[in-house]
Amino acid sequence: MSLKDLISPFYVWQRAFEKPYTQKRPIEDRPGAPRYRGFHMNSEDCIGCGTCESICQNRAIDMVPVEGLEQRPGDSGLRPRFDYGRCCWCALCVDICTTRSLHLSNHYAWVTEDPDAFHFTAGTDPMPWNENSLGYRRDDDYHLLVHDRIEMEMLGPDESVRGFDEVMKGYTEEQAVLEADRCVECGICVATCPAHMSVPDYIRSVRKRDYETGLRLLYETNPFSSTCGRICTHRCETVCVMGYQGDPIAIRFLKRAIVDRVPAERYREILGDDVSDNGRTVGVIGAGPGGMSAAYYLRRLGYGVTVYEAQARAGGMLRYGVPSYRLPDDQLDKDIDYIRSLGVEVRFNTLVGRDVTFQSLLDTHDAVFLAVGLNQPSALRINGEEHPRVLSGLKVLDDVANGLDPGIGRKVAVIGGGNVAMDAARVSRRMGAEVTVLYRRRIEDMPADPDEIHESQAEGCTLVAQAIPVEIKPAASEAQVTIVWGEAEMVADDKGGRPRPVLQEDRMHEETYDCVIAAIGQGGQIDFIPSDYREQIEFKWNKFVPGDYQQTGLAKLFVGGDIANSRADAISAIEDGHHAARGIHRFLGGSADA
Amino acid sequence: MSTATDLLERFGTNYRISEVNEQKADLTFFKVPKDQAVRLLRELRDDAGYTHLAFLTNIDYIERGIFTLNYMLHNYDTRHTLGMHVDLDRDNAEMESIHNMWAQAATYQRELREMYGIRFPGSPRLDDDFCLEGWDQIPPMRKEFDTAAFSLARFYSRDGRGTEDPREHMKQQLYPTHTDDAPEGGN
Amino acid sequence: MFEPTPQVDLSSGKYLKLWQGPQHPGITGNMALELTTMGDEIVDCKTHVGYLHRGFEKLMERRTFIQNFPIVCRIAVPEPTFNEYLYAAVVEELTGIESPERAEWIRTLNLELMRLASYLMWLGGIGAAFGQGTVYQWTVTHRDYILDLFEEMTGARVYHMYIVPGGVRGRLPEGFEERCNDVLNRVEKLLFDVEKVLFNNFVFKKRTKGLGVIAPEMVDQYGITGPNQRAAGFVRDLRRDAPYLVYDQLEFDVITATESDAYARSWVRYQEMHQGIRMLRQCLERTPREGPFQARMPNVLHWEVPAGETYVKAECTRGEYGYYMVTDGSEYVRRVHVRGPSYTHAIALMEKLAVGTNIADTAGLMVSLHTYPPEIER
Amino acid sequence: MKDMDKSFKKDTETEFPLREEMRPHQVTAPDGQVIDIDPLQDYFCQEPPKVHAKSYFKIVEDFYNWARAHSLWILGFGTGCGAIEMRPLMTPRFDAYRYGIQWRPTPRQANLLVISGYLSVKTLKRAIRAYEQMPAPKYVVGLGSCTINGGMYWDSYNTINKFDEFLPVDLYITGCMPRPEVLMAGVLELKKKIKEGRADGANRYVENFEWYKANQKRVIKNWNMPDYNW
Repeated sequence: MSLKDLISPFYVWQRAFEKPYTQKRPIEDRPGAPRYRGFHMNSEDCIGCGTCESICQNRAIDMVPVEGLEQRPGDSGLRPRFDYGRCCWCALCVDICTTRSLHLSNHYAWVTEDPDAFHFTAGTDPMPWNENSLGYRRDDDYHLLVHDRIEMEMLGPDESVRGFDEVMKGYTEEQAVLEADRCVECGICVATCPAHMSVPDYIRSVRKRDYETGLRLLYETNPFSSTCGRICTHRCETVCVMGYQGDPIAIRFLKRAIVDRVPAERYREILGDDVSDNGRTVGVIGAGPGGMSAAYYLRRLGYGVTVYEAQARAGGMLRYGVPSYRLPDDQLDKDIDYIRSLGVEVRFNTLVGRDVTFQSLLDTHDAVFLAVGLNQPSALRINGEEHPRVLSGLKVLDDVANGLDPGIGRKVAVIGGGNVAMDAARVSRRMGAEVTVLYRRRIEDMPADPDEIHESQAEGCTLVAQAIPVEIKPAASEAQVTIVWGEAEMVADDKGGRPRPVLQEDRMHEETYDCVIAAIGQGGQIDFIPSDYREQIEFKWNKFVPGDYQQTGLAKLFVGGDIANSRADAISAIEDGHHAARGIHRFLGGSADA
Repeated sequence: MSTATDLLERFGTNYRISEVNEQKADLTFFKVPKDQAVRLLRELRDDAGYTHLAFLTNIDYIERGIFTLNYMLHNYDTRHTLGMHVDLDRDNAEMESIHNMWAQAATYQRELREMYGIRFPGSPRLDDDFCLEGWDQIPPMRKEFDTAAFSLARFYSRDGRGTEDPREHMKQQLYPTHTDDAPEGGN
Repeated sequence: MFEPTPQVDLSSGKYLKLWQGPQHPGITGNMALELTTMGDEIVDCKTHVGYLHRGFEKLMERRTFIQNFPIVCRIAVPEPTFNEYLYAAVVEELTGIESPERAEWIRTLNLELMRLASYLMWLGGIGAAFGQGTVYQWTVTHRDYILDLFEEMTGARVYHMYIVPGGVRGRLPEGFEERCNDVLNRVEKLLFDVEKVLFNNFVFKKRTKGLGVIAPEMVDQYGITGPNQRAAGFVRDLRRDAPYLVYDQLEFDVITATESDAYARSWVRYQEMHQGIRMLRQCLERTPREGPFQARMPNVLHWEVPAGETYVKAECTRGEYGYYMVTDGSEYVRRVHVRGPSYTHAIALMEKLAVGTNIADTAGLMVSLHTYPPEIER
Repeated sequence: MKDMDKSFKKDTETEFPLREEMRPHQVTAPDGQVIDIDPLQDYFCQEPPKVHAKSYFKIVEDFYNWARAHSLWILGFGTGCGAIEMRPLMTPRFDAYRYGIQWRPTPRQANLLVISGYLSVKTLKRAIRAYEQMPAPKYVVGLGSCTINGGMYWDSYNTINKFDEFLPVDLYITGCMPRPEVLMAGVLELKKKIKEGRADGANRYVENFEWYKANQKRVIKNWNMPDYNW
């Protein structure tokens, strides 16, 4: 022991002269750091997808309905309720939150006597920290989810415009698995899908590469999976939670990824072909998606089904309205052939009202499902539209599908902004024409698929927005036609509707084309129904208004498809068919549930 | 690094070494039969320089009916680690004790006894409580033991919880007539 | 080698059975020593653990890979980040994800800060165990300033949950370097004070020199690692021998001693704190300010790690800390084993070293081995 | 003890006998005298706990409560993670001593038991004993989520979920882990409660003694100790 060792410890006294370290008021003086992981806050952006609940390893989060909050497609109406007897403040829920609505405040003190009090619904319950602006937020450069969609290989516009080859090439297996992996399996999309397909489940089967299960899941709600995997309007993707911070999951193409990997020969083996016969029959008018869907589910239930189709081939608008670069014929056949292979009889070239009467159908069948679709082009309602060079979009598509030459010429104007207009424009491009599309509102208002709009532009169609056709005039040549159109200004609607285009009379244009293709919508044709029956049935705007289970006032008659719903797309028609099949089964005394 | 391959070649003549897996440059896994394991351990320690037993643990392959013991040995000179696997019968798991080779092995063996029910005859204080006290169930680390179910059954959970699945909730609220699932096609 | 415990006849009246615990004063966490004493000399010591057993390895088997990330840090309470790093490293190795360079630097910074905080806590412990309560007050207060740094960097004082598989969870906050440097300067000044007050203190010297000597041949027999091993003259440090993160780019010395008693072990740790400050200053200077800090990750909600097994280790304050993981290609891990250095230090080694010491010295002996029971029991 | 039968299950009655030193035995004193000892009878108090009666005069009781509130002595028994955040409170920075709080090494000197986080079954047994050894009036604070509903160890086979089934809790503090400031806030809240005379956990424990004991024995399988032993 040295003297130094004895004296050295007294050095401690030196610190006695330092400023004290003590916090005067420890609780008030020390708020959490700006990044502190304190108590939860939830903003109005929350849609109740429940992803926070699924990542919570402590089961600290419950999804509960909140009073005064209405659910709507894309919002489940549930909100996360936290149990602070479980939470560990890892903030994984914040990191995973698909809408970035969930945050943590830097508030950290909660003391009470009641152990059951530590439950609260973040954002809606009045908590003292709700106005807190500091606290943990996910860093912009840190992700637990994959926000970018896996790109699908597609024909370039230079190539695609040259023929009718399918543009979207479909995902490879690896791509499909990667895309499916992005899904958080919240199920928000199921409510929005008109057919309520079990989207998360079949996406999971893509991820697991289990295509047999996937196919079975698809056929539970949709017998046109190959078709819908290509041309569905994919309303599901508009509400996909992944779309809030990145791209929505390519749900449509993942459906296609399943059917692309199951050859048609294996359908009967996977889906089963044991169909019984219960002795009753149902007549279906129209072999479009609605009719064939009803036929499929009715056949599965054991009904004998006869489909009456005016055209020579089945598929309806899918066949004659959708060009083959979007939906190749063989893919449509894949779906239809399987349905027919179950014993559904299709009578082609049989127009109800011409070849067979509506009454005879009612007499021969126990029930009738009507899905004739909209096959009458709407009129432009402007002067001169009866000019022979004014063609209808449907007619053009129909001719092309039947292998006929629609005779459109080299310079074409398409009027309209829907999918039929886009199809007509793109088909015309493929026939070698120079195409201008005239649409009365803005491009973002177009009802057509954004993809379609984008691709048609890429293929060289000129889109002229805010252009209102005013008059059709004969041109110098008989093979040509002149259209007069005026520019429009968008005027906000006083009643809160979407902005209206208003014609600017001083800015008129006149242009001559080889033909004008009108594609502004279609109407239905139901003259074949006797008028005394029609009186029993409810109509609105020349469309059916079906009751529960697609039933009409004429008890034996069920309706569906474009002529009975406002959405007018394939997937809605398919659901109508499925729903009607349930209804018919109920009506004919099947199971009470059905 | 060729240490692992050299080494396993050297011992390969006397021991039935299988499933050699060079995970990375300084880490190799291999498997030996149960009856040769302790002899090989001793040789590795005394002749090959693997003097450090990092740990001893067990992996439960319930679907194959085996336990796989893993002895993790480290050689400080070559800085190489060896993971030696030994398969045991899951229903009658017993292994020779190595408490005489490494002092801490006795503790690991106690833990394995308690957590998996593996017997190491001769290992000191083997049957004393280690982590658990008054444990009356099957050894908890065995895969067939469901800890969540046990916890709920014995320790209970606080009331007042209940959750809704967004998908089911929306189904009931937004399209109730579509919820019946009787006539389903496909399967 | 294992030595059988001496058979003592408790009813002979010569011996006294004494329980130290379950809250042993010499350690951070719960542990009990069952001592058999004759007079105040210990003739037998048995360690009892399990007071903190939560069954982590079982819990991890039923959580997905991302769900495991928040729970691993709880395995060693006073030193959570080593668990976070090793868990991230073991998952990254099995999946083939490489965390970006910026993340590697931030991780190193985080780990070294943690090491410093952990050592400060220990320094207070060894001071308190030998009657130097002042040192405890100083060091735990200064540790709190490091926790403040953690709070602004990671969002929490103790359980940071910051090092996530694939990188880290956020960038360094604005002005972090200055505040960190400031704290480092204060800690460094404090360390010189502690040297004067504790290491030069003749009481401390008298009581620790010759206490709990680990003979060099015991090192491998007992699987001793870390400062306990280096104090016995072995120049072994995973940061130098098997560099991980960016340790190969940092300058530091491996501190060793030869006496291998409680004083030597304390001295080695004390010196390592200075090395830690030296490394932290390098980290602060060299951590990239730009660039990604997270690798591209799959969707973590259903993250399937390919089948495989591996062992990843790092040098924590107490020695070799390692994660052994076996995966089978599913969303859940097949088996995780956490190798903590306290496992052998607190049980096999403590039981051996305690024999022959005084009751009064067991606490000091325990602290000088630096053990954390939570990592023994997991 | 742990002989493995086919199902591994153990019968708690027969498989968890008393520890050797707890059984009746004889000890030879240094002078050669042989003493019979029955530890369960000799070492422990057999008197059941009593309700701690209030003073007849309210003003006296208020004074007592005021005094109690200002000397909360915490038992230095860190049962879980939260113990690590109790240390800073003892240091100059937070300086809890100025509020009359101090840490005591033995339950017999303490009146506040802070359950700092999760409780494993093994620790629960010690916590109960520690609590029973504390002199009344005594208070219990549950620190951290784990004491409320299991916290992140809600599915662990070795940690309890609802602490209030085993000991009467006066106050809960949520957090994982709670900062030292929150514990301080909690203690200040407890002070208020004591001053208002509402912190009667010890009496609740006595009044529902059977219920608490039944809960405790449901979880602690090798009871191995007398029912009351303060």
